[in-house]
Amino acid sequence: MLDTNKNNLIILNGTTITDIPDDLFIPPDALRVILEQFEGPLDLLLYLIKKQNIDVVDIPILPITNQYVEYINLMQQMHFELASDYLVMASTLAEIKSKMLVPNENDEDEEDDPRANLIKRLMEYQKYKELSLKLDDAPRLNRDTFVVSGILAKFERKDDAPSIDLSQLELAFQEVLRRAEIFASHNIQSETLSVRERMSLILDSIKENGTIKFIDCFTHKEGKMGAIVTFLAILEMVKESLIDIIQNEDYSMIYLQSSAS
Amino acid sequence: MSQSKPLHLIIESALMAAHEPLSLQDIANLFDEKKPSKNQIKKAIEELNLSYKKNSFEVILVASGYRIQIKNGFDTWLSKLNKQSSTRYSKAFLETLVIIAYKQPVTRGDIEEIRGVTVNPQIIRNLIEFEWIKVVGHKESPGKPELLATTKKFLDYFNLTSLSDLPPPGEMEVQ
Amino acid sequence: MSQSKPLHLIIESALMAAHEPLSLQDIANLFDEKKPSKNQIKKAIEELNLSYKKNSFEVILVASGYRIQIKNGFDTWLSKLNKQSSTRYSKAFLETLVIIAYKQPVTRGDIEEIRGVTVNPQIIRNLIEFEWIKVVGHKESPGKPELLATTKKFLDYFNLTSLSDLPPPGEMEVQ
Repeated sequence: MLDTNKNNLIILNGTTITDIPDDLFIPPDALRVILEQFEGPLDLLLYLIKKQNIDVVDIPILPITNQYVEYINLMQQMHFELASDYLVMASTLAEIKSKMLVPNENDEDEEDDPRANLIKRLMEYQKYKELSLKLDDAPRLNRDTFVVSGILAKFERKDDAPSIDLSQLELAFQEVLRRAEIFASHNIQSETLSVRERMSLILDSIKENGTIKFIDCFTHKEGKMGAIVTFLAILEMVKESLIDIIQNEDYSMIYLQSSAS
Repeated sequence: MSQSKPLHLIIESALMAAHEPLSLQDIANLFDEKKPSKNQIKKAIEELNLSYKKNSFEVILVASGYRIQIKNGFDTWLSKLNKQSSTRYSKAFLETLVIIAYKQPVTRGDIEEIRGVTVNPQIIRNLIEFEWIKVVGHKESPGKPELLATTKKFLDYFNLTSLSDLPPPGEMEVQ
Repeated sequence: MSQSKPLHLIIESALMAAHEPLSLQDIANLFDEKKPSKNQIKKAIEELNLSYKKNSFEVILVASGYRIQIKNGFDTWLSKLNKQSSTRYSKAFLETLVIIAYKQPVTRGDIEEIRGVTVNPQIIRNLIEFEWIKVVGHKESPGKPELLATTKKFLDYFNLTSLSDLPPPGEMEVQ
C-alpha cells in the first residue's frame, strides 16, 4: 500500500532510524477517519514530529517532509478531497528541504535556518493546541458547574417583552429561508400554517389531559374546513410520531395520546 | 467520596439546577442504584422546606413536579430584574421565534438544523417567560426532546387572530 | 409590608430568579430608594454564604457578577439532569476560541495563520451566537476585517472572573 523506503537511512539527533514508524501504515478505510482527526497541516506535522520524540526546534526536515508527502499522496490516490492548506504546506516543506540541501555558502547564520519560520509556526500552534485541551477540561457550565436559575415564580412582569413588529418577523423568516430549505417542495403544498397551529393545540390538550377523545378535537362551529384542518393535523402528527391513535375495538371510541408517554 | 451526599442535598441541588419542575420519577432517576422510594423523596422535600423557613424560596408542587420558587413578597424588587437582556432583541431571537411559529411544533434540534447553529437556551427561556411559546409535548425520539409551539399570547402580541394570518412563507423559491 | 424584607433575602431572591450573574450595580438597582452601598451588598452576600454551609449551593463571583451555583461534588447526579447540555466541542471550535481568548482582538486571518487552516465560518457564527465572542472593531487593512474578542459571558461560562484567570500559556517555548 504505502511505498516504504526502507533503504533510506534516516539520521535523527545522531541516531539512525531504519524503520518508518508503524503508525504510518494505515488501512485505506481508516484514512478518512485519520484525516478528520487532524485540524490541518500543522496538526499533522506536529503529530509526525511527536511520534518520533523529537523536539519541534529540531525538526528533521527530510524525513518529516517525506512522511508528510506520503500522507498527501496516499490521500490523493484515494481520491480524497484534500484541503488546499495541506498542499500549500507540502510545497512549503519542499522548499525548505531544497534550501537545506543546497546550503547557502554566504552565511552560516543560524538565523537563516530555512526551517526557522516553520518552527515558529509549529510552536505557536502547539501552544494553542495545548491551551485548547486545558480549556476543554476547565470547569464548564452544565457539565461541571450548575447554576441555580430558571425559577419561574408568578411575578408580574410588566412591559417585559421586547417590542417587535410583524415586519421584523417576516424579515427574519426570509433570512432563515434563504439559509435553509425548510419549505421543501414536498410539504409546502400540503401543510398549511393552520394545520401546524392545530397540531400545537391538540398536542397541548393531550399534554393537559393525558388522553383525549378523537371527536373532541372537532368542533361543530368550524365547519368542514375546520374538520379538514384538524384531520390533517392529526394525520401529520401520526406521521411525525408525535401521537398515537388508539381504538380498543371496532367502532369503539378513538383516543389520541402522546407517543412519548 | 462524592457518593456520600445526603439525599435531601442531592434533591436540593437537582431542584435548584433543573430548569423545569422535576417529578418524583425524575428525581428517582438521578440515582443509578439504591434509588430512593417516592416516600423517601417526599420526606426529604418536606425536610428541605422546613430548612427554608428563613430563606426567600421554597419547594412547591406544580402540575409537572416540584420546583423551587421565590416566596411571595419579593415582587417589588424582582420586577426590576432582567429588564433588558441583549438576547431578546437579537437576530437569533427573532429567527428562533419565527421558526417556532412557522414550523411548530418543533424541537430545539429542528431549530438547530434550520439555522445551522446551536440554539441559545436563554432565548428559549425568554420566549417561554413571555408566554410567547410553550412546551406542548415531547417527541418520541432519543432524549424525548420538548416540542415547542407558539401561544395565543404570541398571536395577541402581533395582533393576529390565527397563525394563518402570519405573512405567508411567501414566494421564496421552492427548491 | 413587602417593603420590610431583610437585605440579604432580597439579594438571595434576586440571585435565584435572575438568569444571569448580577453585578453589585445590578443588585443596587433593584432598590428605588435607600439603595444599599456596595459594601453592604458584599457583606450580605458573605452572610448568605455563611448560611449556606449546610446547603448544596453557594454564591460565587464570575466575570459579570455574582451567581448562585451548586457546590462541587454533585455532578454525579446532576449530569443526568441536562440531557442535551453536555455539549462536546470540536477541536476546531476549542482552538479557535482559545486563539481569540489569548490573542484578542484578532481577525479571522490571524486565526487562520496560527492554525494553518481556513476558519470555519460556522464556528465563528456559533461563538457569536453564544455571545462568547463579539466584533469589537475593524482592522485598518485591506478588506477591513472584523476584530474578534471574547465577552464576559465566555468567562462566566468557564467560571472565570477575568481573562487573567485563564491557564497561563505556559513554558512550552522550549521543552
